Amino acid sequence: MADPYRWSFWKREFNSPILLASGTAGFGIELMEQGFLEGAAAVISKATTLKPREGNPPPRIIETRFGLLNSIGLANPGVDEVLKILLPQAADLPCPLIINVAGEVVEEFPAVIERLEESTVPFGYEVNVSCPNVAAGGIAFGASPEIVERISTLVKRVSSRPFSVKLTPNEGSIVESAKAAEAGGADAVTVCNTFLGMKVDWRTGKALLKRSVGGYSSPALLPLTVARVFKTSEAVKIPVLASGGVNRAEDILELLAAGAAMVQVGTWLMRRPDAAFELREGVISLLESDSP
Amino acid sequence: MADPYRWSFWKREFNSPILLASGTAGFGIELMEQGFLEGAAAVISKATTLKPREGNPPPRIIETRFGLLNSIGLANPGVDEVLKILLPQAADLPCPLIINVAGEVVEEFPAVIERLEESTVPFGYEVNVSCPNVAAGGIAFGASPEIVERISTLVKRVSSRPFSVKLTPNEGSIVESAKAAEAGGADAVTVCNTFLGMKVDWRTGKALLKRSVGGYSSPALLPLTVARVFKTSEAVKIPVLASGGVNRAEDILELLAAGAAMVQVGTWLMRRPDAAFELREGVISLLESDSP
Amino acid sequence: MIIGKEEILPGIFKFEFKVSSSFIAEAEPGRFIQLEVSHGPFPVTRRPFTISSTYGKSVEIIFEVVGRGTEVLAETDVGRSLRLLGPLGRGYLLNPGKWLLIGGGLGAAGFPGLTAKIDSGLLLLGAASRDKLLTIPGLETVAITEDGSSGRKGLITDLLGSVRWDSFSGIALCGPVPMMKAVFEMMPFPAQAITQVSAEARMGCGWGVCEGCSVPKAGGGFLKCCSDGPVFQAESIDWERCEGIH
Amino acid sequence: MIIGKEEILPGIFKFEFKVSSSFIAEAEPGRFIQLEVSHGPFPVTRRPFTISSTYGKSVEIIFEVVGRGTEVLAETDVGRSLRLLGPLGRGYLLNPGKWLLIGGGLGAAGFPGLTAKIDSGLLLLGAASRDKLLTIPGLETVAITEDGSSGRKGLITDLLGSVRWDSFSGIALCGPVPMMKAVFEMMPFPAQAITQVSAEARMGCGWGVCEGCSVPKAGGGFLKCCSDGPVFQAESIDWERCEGIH
Ligand SMILES: Cc1cc2nc3c(=O)[nH]c(=O)nc-3n(C[C@H](O)[C@H](O)[C@H](O)COP(=O)(O)OP(=O)(O)OC[C@H]3O[C@@H](n4cnc5c(N)ncnc54)[C@H](O)[C@@H]3O)c2cc1C
Ligand SMILES: Cc1cc2nc3c(=O)[nH]c(=O)nc-3n(C[C@H](O)[C@H](O)[C@H](O)COP(=O)(O)OP(=O)(O)OC[C@H]3O[C@@H](n4cnc5c(N)ncnc54)[C@H](O)[C@@H]3O)c2cc1C
Ligand SMILES: Cc1cc2nc3c(=O)[nH]c(=O)nc-3n(C[C@H](O)[C@H](O)[C@H](O)COP(=O)(O)O)c2cc1C
Ligand SMILES: Cc1cc2nc3c(=O)[nH]c(=O)nc-3n(C[C@H](O)[C@H](O)[C@H](O)COP(=O)(O)O)c2cc1C
Ligand code: FES
Ligand code: FES
Repeated sequence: MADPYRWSFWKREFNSPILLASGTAGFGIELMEQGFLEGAAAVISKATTLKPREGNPPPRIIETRFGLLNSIGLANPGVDEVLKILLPQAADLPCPLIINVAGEVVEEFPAVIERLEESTVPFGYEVNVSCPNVAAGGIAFGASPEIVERISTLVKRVSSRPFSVKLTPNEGSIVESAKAAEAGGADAVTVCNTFLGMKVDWRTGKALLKRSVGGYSSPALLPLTVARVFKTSEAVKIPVLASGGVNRAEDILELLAAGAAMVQVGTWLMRRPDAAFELREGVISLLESDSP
Repeated sequence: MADPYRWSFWKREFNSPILLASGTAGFGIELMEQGFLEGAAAVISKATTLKPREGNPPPRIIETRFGLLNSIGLANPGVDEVLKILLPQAADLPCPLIINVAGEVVEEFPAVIERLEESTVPFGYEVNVSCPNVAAGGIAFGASPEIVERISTLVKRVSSRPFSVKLTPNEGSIVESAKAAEAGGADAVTVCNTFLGMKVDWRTGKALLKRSVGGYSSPALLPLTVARVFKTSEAVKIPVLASGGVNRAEDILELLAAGAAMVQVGTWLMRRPDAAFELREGVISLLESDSP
Repeated sequence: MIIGKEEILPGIFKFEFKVSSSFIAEAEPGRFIQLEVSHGPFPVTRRPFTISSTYGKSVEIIFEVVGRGTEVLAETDVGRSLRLLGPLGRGYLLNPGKWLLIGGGLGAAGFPGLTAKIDSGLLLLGAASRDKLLTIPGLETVAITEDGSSGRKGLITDLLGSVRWDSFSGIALCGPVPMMKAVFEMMPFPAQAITQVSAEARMGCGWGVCEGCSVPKAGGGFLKCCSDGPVFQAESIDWERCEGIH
Repeated sequence: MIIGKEEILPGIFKFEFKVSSSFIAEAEPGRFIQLEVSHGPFPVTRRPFTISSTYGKSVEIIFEVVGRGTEVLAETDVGRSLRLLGPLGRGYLLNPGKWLLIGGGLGAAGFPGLTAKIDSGLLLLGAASRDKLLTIPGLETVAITEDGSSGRKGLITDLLGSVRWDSFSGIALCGPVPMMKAVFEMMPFPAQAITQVSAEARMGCGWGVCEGCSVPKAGGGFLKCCSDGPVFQAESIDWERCEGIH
């Protein structure tokens, strides 16, 4: 029996509101091989950069009492390898693939996307402005609305496909950055990346992540995402893609109610590779139980 | 048996690293009456403003799955009443009292503190720049390093006592704001106030707090505080007073290891009015078990 | 420590705790306790419950399972110790003579203790169905249920027409906000003036410091449910602004 | 489903799970499973455990309680079902002949399954004390403990002097990083070239997507413990950069 529930963004309709978040689904290939992409509207790839990046020294993953710290450092084989090896394999995915793009300087974003335009595989892009702007002493691009607008404008110029700008909650104003992304021509904003976090062993005084601070994710952060989705979706007309803290169907419905067009699942996917299927089932059955 | 452990800030030595956070201890009077101030180095009062404030409409407190949302709206009787009624009662506290000060415009901060200088009771002040700057369309004072520095300079001018600037994690850069506070003459920074959060009932689409968004606190946020304390304490020389996510003795030791001079306990105090006593005992016994 | 536990109606529990004699001395009708329902950190805050009655060195509460906190509490077994703060807040101002008690649903949970302190009284008791209808011993009772499964069928306001308001020296009103508002507004003025209500609000601390538990005050501003109340003169509350709080 | 549970040494448990026959078919020695230790959301990630051995339709793991995840797991009773992913990763490349197995502490947990697949072997087993010394049946074993409570007294490196390295066609090395590094560095070159190590790293996913489980690679860059390993040619690892990871 076909259910009547549909969600849409970027002129496409989906039977699920769930996107698989960047960095937790690879390029979807492993999940496809296991049959785990059912229930996912689209996969967002891990970060792709111009040059290969080996990533940060380990440990890169530390559990805290109520969440997870990661410091992957955008490890990826670089856009050449992505084009040569990964995108051809990803051509068979049963759902669209959005390529997440990162850079160390403003110009790297359009440069990577220009290269990605050579492939027919991507459905769109997600531009990660949460990473450090090397030219500005390591402050995130996303901290400055001017830089966010500039990156959006540059990406718009080279891209034939829609793109979302993935904002940071750690610096600047997420609402101002969302407006700047929209002004620069972005087709969506992703709200948002992980929160800066850290764990220290008090006995030794040492950080447990090799790089001291990292990105913190936890189901306990859901209310933070809800607030930011609510505020940005009030401020812009483009779709808001929610990211952060989802591990239940209720969480997805709450983020949609707060203004999200679609909802990403990240950390939870590492625990449950079949999360998209489970969560979509949960969403449908809650909607059914709620309808009169 | 006297234990050898001591913590100090503002030229005073304490047998506990614990401060009771603003808004969760009143003016310490109720806690004193119950004998619950043992273990607290100092009490930080609820926000004091120039005029009385009745606060936000209810509900003002909502529990989420893993934390607490509050939207008190700085309800307080105003500085006149504080001087007339509360400070005389608080003169008997067994520990120092720090007065937390809030305002709607920059000039309100020094104005309140000028009045508070009339009393001999305060040990120092905590200047809450996380509240909305009415003159700047509701963006928090703390979002702008220039405004933080300006407020610090104005407060320094009228205050004979040390003061801490309580920063916000929601807008701007907490490190830049900390540096600005130091440049303006602040004697400490408090890192930090609550994170913006929200809960929505997906069935009705309505926010559960009357004012939609509020401040979110949770033990699950400890890693966020640790990271911010680490980064600010690297950037400034004045003491960093940590606030956010503490409910165990280990949490206090972790924040001290990350760079805090003292550690505040807020939300947990509402659950355990004797938290200071319990946590201090826990800290001492961990330190004892750790020493060779 | 929990020394008694009984599911008196489906999903409605009576718990008995052992307490100190100073607790008993201060446990006036209408006051409440703050109970730490879990050992872990979630839910973060305590849960408030009206003192239902006291016997010797024990205190009873009656509560309904409505969410996570009460769920965890209902699963806690006899013999376990839970941290308990109280008695907190202000209870009923008691005066001699005959009292009228009006309770909706769990609002009547505090009436056993009140009954023990008044000379005589009449109880009007409303509930959704007999499954939700508390039994308050020692009082002449008129019951009404929305589905007619016990007593008359209808809302508690349907019972008010026949009330001889001037025969009472005190009135206690407790239940959901819309019910209290409706009852209060149907009362003649002199009855309003002798009515005390037991209010509910989401609480943070329970002991007056967090300003979380505000109840709209007649004439503007707010009262603190936990320390100005939870029992208030009905007239001191702004019933219009109470709408939609719970 | 957990069908067997035994505390084989203080704080060290053997768990047996019922699994599918396709699982058994793929359960080569050295591969691992990702186990969801709790039903609630914390700890957030799964926990990796080496497949110790398989029997019929069941798989065994041996683990030590070292933190929250293993604590929760140890408290889980027979009959409960836990979500289990696997077999994951790459196991040992097996070749015929005699093998030398060198295990430190829980590092030997995977040796029962390996023993079943090799022609013959010698096992060098080290542990802090007899309380931590696993028993691996079916192999000639030389044991050494740091406190001398079982076998010789000393570190596993003390056993290496008398090893006739050229008599083995394969070497398996597993244990804490400092132990593996020390053993590897004491080996003559030809032995290094036939040594496979089972590495450990903090894992996020366990199936190759998160890049969380990096192991320093000889010559620079990183290997993924979960999908490039966990069993690696010892020479492919940069042991210097491994220092202090665990
Ligand atoms: C002074 C006072 C006395 C009370 N006495 C009793 C009593 O004797 N028996 C009894 O069953 N209940 C009583 N309550 C209500 C009781 O405190 C709540 O039902 C309980 O806190 C709900 O906790 P929960 O975690 O199960 O629900 P949650 O999951 O937190 O919420 C479930 C629903 O319960 C309601 N609720 C939650 N907290 C409160 C609160 N503090 N006040 C009012 N409604 C709330 C909300 O409508 C919410 O949607 C009293 C409340 C107050 C303020
Ligand atoms: C491929 C692989 C196979 C493993 N096989 C076994 C096995 O057969 N038996 C066994 O007892 N253990 C095994 N481990 C280690 C086991 O996964 C950890 O001990 C476990 O995850 C700790 O979880 P915890 O929540 O109890 O500890 P935590 O509270 O998370 O940490 C406690 C301590 O354990 C260590 N630790 C935590 N996670 C890991 C990890 N992923 N790898 C290494 N050390 C870690 C750290 O030093 C930490 O300080 C294996 C690890 C890997 C990567
Ligand atoms: C291990 C890991 C790796 C991640 N890598 C990236 C990345 O490369 N690019 C990116 O934009 N976000 C990355 N993220 C952030 C997630 O995409 C997601 O926004 C965040 O984790 C919050 O969502 P969650 O709570 O569902 O995990 C990563 C997160 C994790 C946990
Ligand atoms: C109910 C409540 C009221 C608060 N009121 C104030 C306030 O008036 N001024 C202020 O600076 N911070 C206020 N805070 C923030 C706390 O002082 C503290 O910084 C924050 O809650 C994080 O610490 P915690 O996790 O220990 O609660 C309030 C917090 C809560 C929960
Ligand atoms: S609940 Fe904190 S003031 Fe009433
Ligand atoms: S654990 Fe995720 S890639 Fe290895």
